[in-house]
Amino acid sequence: GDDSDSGDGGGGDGLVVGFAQVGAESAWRTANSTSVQDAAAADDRIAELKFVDAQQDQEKQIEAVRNFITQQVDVIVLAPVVETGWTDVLQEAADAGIPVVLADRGIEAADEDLYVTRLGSDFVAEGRSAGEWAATTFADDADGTRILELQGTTGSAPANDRKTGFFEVLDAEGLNYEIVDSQSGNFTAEEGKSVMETFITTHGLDGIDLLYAHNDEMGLGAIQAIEEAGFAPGTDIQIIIVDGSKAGFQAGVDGKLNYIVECNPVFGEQLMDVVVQVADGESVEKFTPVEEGVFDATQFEAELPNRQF
Amino acid sequence: MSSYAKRLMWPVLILLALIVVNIIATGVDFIIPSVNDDGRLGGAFVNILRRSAPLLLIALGMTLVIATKGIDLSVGAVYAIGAAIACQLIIDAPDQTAAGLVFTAISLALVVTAVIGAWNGVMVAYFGIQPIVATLILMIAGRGIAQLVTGGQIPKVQDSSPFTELGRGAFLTIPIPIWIAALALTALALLTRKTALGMLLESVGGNPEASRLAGIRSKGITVLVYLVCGLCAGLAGLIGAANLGSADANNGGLWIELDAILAVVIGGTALVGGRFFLLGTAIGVAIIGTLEDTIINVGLSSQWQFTAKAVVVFVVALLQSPEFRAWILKPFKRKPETTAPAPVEEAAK
Amino acid sequence: MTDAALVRMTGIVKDFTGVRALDGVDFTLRPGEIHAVMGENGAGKSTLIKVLTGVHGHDAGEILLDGEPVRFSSPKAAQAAGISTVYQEVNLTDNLSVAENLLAGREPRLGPFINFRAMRRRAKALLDDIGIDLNVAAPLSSYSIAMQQLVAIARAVDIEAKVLILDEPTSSLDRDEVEVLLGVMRRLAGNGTAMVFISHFLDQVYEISDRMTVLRNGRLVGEWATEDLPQNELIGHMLGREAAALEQIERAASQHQVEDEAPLVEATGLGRKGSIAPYDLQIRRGEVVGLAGLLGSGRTETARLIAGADRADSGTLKFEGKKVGGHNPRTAAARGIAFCPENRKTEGLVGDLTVAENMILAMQASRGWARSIPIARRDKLVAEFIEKLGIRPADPDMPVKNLSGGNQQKVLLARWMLIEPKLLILDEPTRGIDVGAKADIQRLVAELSAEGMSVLFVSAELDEVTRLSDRIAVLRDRELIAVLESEADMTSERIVDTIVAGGRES
Amino acid sequence: MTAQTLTERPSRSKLFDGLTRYIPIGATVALLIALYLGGLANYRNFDSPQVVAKLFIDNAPLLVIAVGMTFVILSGGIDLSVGSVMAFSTMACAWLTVDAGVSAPLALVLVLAFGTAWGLLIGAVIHYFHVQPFIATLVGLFLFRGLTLQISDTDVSMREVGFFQWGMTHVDFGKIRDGGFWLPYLSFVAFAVVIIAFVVLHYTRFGRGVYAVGGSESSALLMGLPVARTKIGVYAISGFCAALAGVLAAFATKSANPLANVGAELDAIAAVVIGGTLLTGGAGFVLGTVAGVMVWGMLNTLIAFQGNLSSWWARIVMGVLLLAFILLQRILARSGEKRRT
Ligand SMILES: Nc1ncnc2c1ncn2[C@@H]1O[C@H](COP(=O)(O)OP(=O)(O)OP(=O)(O)O)[C@@H](O)[C@H]1O
Ligand SMILES: Nc1ncnc2c1ncn2[C@@H]1O[C@H](COP(=O)(O)OP(=O)(O)OP(=O)(O)O)[C@@H](O)[C@H]1O
Ligand SMILES: [Mg+2]
Ligand SMILES: [Mg+2]
Repeated sequence: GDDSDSGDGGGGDGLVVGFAQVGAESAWRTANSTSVQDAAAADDRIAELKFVDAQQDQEKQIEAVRNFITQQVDVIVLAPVVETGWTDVLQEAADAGIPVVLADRGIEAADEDLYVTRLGSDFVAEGRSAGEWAATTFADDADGTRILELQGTTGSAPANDRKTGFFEVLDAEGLNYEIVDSQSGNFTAEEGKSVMETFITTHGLDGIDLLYAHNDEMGLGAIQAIEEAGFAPGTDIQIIIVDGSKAGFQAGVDGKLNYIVECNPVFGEQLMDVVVQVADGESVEKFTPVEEGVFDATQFEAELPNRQF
Repeated sequence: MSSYAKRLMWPVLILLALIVVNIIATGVDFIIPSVNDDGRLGGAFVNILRRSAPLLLIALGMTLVIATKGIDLSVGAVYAIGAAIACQLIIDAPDQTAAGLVFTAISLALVVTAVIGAWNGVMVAYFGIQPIVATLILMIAGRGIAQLVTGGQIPKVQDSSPFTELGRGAFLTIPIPIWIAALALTALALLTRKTALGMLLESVGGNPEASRLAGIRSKGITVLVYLVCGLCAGLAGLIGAANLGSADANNGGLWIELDAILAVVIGGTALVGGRFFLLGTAIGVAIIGTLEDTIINVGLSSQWQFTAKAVVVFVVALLQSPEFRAWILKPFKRKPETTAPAPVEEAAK
Repeated sequence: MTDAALVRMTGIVKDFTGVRALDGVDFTLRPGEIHAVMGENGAGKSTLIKVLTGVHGHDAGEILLDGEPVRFSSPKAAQAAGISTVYQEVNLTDNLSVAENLLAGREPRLGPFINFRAMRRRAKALLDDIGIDLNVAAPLSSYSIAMQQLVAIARAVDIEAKVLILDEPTSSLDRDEVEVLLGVMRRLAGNGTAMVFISHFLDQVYEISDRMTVLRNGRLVGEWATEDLPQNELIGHMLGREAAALEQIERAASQHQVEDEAPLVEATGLGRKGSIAPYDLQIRRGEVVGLAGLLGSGRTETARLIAGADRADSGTLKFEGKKVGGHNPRTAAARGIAFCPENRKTEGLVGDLTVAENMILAMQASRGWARSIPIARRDKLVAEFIEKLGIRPADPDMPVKNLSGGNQQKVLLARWMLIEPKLLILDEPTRGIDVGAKADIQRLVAELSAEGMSVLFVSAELDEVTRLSDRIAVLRDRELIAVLESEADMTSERIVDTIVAGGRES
Repeated sequence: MTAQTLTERPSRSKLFDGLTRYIPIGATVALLIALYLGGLANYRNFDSPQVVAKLFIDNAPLLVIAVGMTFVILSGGIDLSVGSVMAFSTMACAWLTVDAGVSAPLALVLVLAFGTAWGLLIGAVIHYFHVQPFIATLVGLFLFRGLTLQISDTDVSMREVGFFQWGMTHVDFGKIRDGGFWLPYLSFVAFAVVIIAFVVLHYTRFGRGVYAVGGSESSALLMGLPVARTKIGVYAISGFCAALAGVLAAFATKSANPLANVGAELDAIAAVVIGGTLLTGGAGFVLGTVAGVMVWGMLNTLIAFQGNLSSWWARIVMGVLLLAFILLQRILARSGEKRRT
């Protein structure tokens, strides 16, 4: 840094930021971590980013936050594994005078006072976007829309919210639909593929209109299974995926899927700006949405080069 | 031989029961193989077998390790490492369809996983570290290594690469993974039963000190067994990766060690070492594979997955217990002389 | 008679899978008597005890204790009813201390908590009582199997019981310890405790017992008052053949001369810190060298160094004139050194493997895993040794853990005879073996050495050592103090004198 | 010859006889201190006592399940169900208090009773039906994860239940700024569990029976020890501890999450084994387990203080540290054994 900033931590120039990440459970998450770490390294307002991977365990994450408090970092960034259970540790951070920024997922409304702002995606909204496209696409499907769903990890927030948002819209739009089957593929290609294989042998694909996969990986696995069963994904069955990785878009360009709801992990720079604002005591909005889009078949080709993960 | 058959009876019956449930739920198509357009054998049961191939490979290696009184928790991580190395090498190359490249990638992945397995064996045999701890180290670090290889990405191999044949291809209409698993089963069965390896393994597992005094190279054998287990895990990883055309360092083979151990035990091999049953392990794997499909086929939601698995495992475990069978049948026996399931003194300790 | 019986077992039948171990056995124990149960290895003695004490359930028959029908569900229940037992194999937990083993389950307590001080005191007193002096706080595993056996006896004696059962309690004891034990038994008998005594040492049995029940092949042969049954008749009943076996024992004494050949084994200054002081020992071709000494005098350690089971940290070992480097059990076996360890359960057999597999284990190990022994050859060899050693049941596919103790010992012996070693090291090979089989083994040793095999022979029975050995090395305090060579020196008395004298000198 | 001279044992050092079994735990503690000193030398603020106190705040539930696991492992068994039972207990607390309207103390009692009952059941299955512990408890691992998800597939908050505020109440030992530290009540619960376990294992017949059964089950049976009671007892204790850990987790976060504590059983086993307990049973100490849990926590703390490791390097470093730790422990223990003979 060229000029000395507020540095109350003890003379170092720049902020010390602690980032308690969920884990490294998916490509999306790794892209997110990399983005944040790279942004921090590139940003000379940030002296050091303390990064802890909690391996999807809330207890480990709480432990990480407590470690940040003991280390007296300037700002804590938390990507909560789950929504509830943060009261005490965030209170401790508040008592120690360390502001907290939430990244990605949110926490329960009652704890709103304990963090400064949240930057991230809205999974319910993602589900809704997917649902809206499905509702319009199949609006005049006379014999009812038959849907297969590949859920994320049972019990996880994205899985729950993407499901809720999706069917909320279908119901609201009054679409005549039927859930033929809905199983968890644990957000992985491996299980996505094997569940899809079983769907195909159990239900057949004839008459199935739509596959809704809660993330890329499962969707890509399912596409494999569909191809191997001798069907054309994207044509014989319409496919929606959430996330929008390079590989997902590539499949879109190849005509193997029909709609992508983006869930953008690359918000490192955006996050650093927020962190600095928070550290400087500037007032910020309670929720800053990450820039995200939705893409249909016409946009895949153009968007592919912009993909970063 | 008859005791062998007896040990296998209950697992086989459970497997048949599961198959019957599936047939009732989805019709006889479940069991009858169909021929796909591309000449490959398909159908529900063939798919189950194909998908179970990686688990079978790992479970086979695990059987040998368990026979020596050991356990290998690192197989899931090794699976990921094998997959990561092969896929990363392939996508880094300019021409992913080159057969030579694929061969190199596969060989290198197998060599590395074998070395990792041998490392586990050395820790156990030469450093005297408890197997569960020795392999826990790689269970933790292994996925890190796999991620390091892939740089945290999920490398995706082009569909046109011959590598994917390993998971998707077929030979004489039978899917390649089934071939590999069957070959591994046969090879290991021959290796252990046609040579003295099996007996020496059981000896080392049954009484290490007595084996040492009998002049058996127990350390060498232990290392060999872990090496084979690592190799099997690596091969499983390759099949898994080839099937998907990608390597997921984080989730590839996640918790597969538990399923593998489960299969081994369902197959009649005791965790305290000694006698082992490779064929039993294969049946155990088939049960686990079929079970996952059964849940979907009978229309249970995914929340039921765990519960159903628990129930089936519990039933298998109980049926395999002679004491339980005696206890359950007691009310039906009229003999006045019968005893309660008397505490048997030969508690296998 | 009926009213006088403390324990009455009638028509006991016990089936194991494939084997009928007891077939309609009757057994009566009267108050205050010492009752010996006799029989060959595998006759069913231990099984009878285990049925009585609730380790096994029985398939038919009845057990009366004090006239009441009983059926114990576990040894604990039997103990509670006043039956205290020392089972054949040492059944203690060697991870616990001596004191804890002695008093497990009956630890003196203060409120709910164990009073360790009192426990140690009581343990000490108990051991003093049978004349041994151990560090009661040390883990049991630091003591030899003989010590462990004494601890097990002390434990059983401490349980105030109506009935005390001792299943081969003396198999690894020295004669002096045996004397102490017999003294304790007499004292208990005087106090009215009834005892069941199982032993293959006929003199002990005759010295102490009032009555005998003889079993053969799981069937009752009969019951006699000890004074009514001369020794050779007893053997006749046990073996089912006439007193022929007795003669065999007499003939077992070694008859051959050792040529003045170059030594096969030459240990100079061989030792291991904390285990055995450096010693010199030579074994010539075809010679039987006995190791004599008291418990814990270091016989096992001496043998283990030569066998390569432990690593020596001083001195050199020459075998066939060449210096031995990198000595371990495997290379030893390759050179032709076979070691039959004393503790067959933990160091000898692999319980889950079959009789045949246990037998060929060493042979297979020396061939390497890749070259398995052809089935036909293996079956022939195994059958040959089952026959030669009289292993029963003669089923090569039976898991070895299901064999009786004596038969297990024979399997272990067979393992090493199979590799036709140049030097056979036998550590307590006749422990727990019946008279007939003991004679067989002694004769075998004599024969083998006559054929040119050298034997290093360790046994707690001085008679056996003196009878078989060409030379005897005497140990005391973990130090080799003398080698007795001349015919005149080879008597039990001379050995004992040497030990006492050796102790004075050092 | 008199009876007294029967056993000619050279007088061996009684000191080492008594001490050898403390070598593994001694090595663990020494290395733990080394880790701490390493942290002190390298990181700012590592000297805050809160660094150590924190080990017992975040790891309190782990400590409790590890203590239960110690009993099971000492007896020669293993319990894989603890992670799931723990998650189930937390969820049951939430469900009972929030949805079913049961009063919190009653819910707590119900949950603990349930955990114990489960342990009794599985212990009985293991003992009487000779089902291998690994498999019997693996059933628990699947079953309770399933049941937890059946109750709720999203996280549930218990913040409205006043009772659960109790657990995190701070007890201050001086001001943090002046080098003080604080501990919540739930840490003291964990301490209490450790002390009770220590006393039970070392000073009661039941505890010694656990060691005996672990040393040799068949011998223990023949010695007339209550093997059935002991074996079933250890699983009941482990079940109770798992349920208690679940309750502590409820206190710690006042929320229940169906995917919580996946893999906790492995953490617990690792902590127990690092603490010097042999998986084959019969040898080890509860205090070793405490040290093991502290090592586990300390490694995580070091990685957090280092802070510049990517996810994968963090794992690799954790593995390497663990490896170094285990090898050192092994070497120390070996040289100790050498001195003994
Ligand atoms: N658990 C078991 N399973 C199967 N067979 C057994 C078992 N225990 C003992 N037997 C068989 O029962 C028979 C009697 O054995 P037992 O141990 O009673 O003999 P013993 O008279 O005590 O012999 P020894 O003098 O050698 O100790 C033997 O043939 C043995 O093989
Ligand atoms: N004073 C002692 N204190 C503790 N352990 C001892 C002592 N002396 C010997 N031991 C242990 O006892 C065991 C057996 O001792 P040793 O081998 O010397 O006996 P031995 O002469 O072979 O007698 P036997 O074979 O009849 O038991 C060894 O493991 C040794 O470590
Ligand atoms: Mg016997
Ligand atoms: Mg000895």
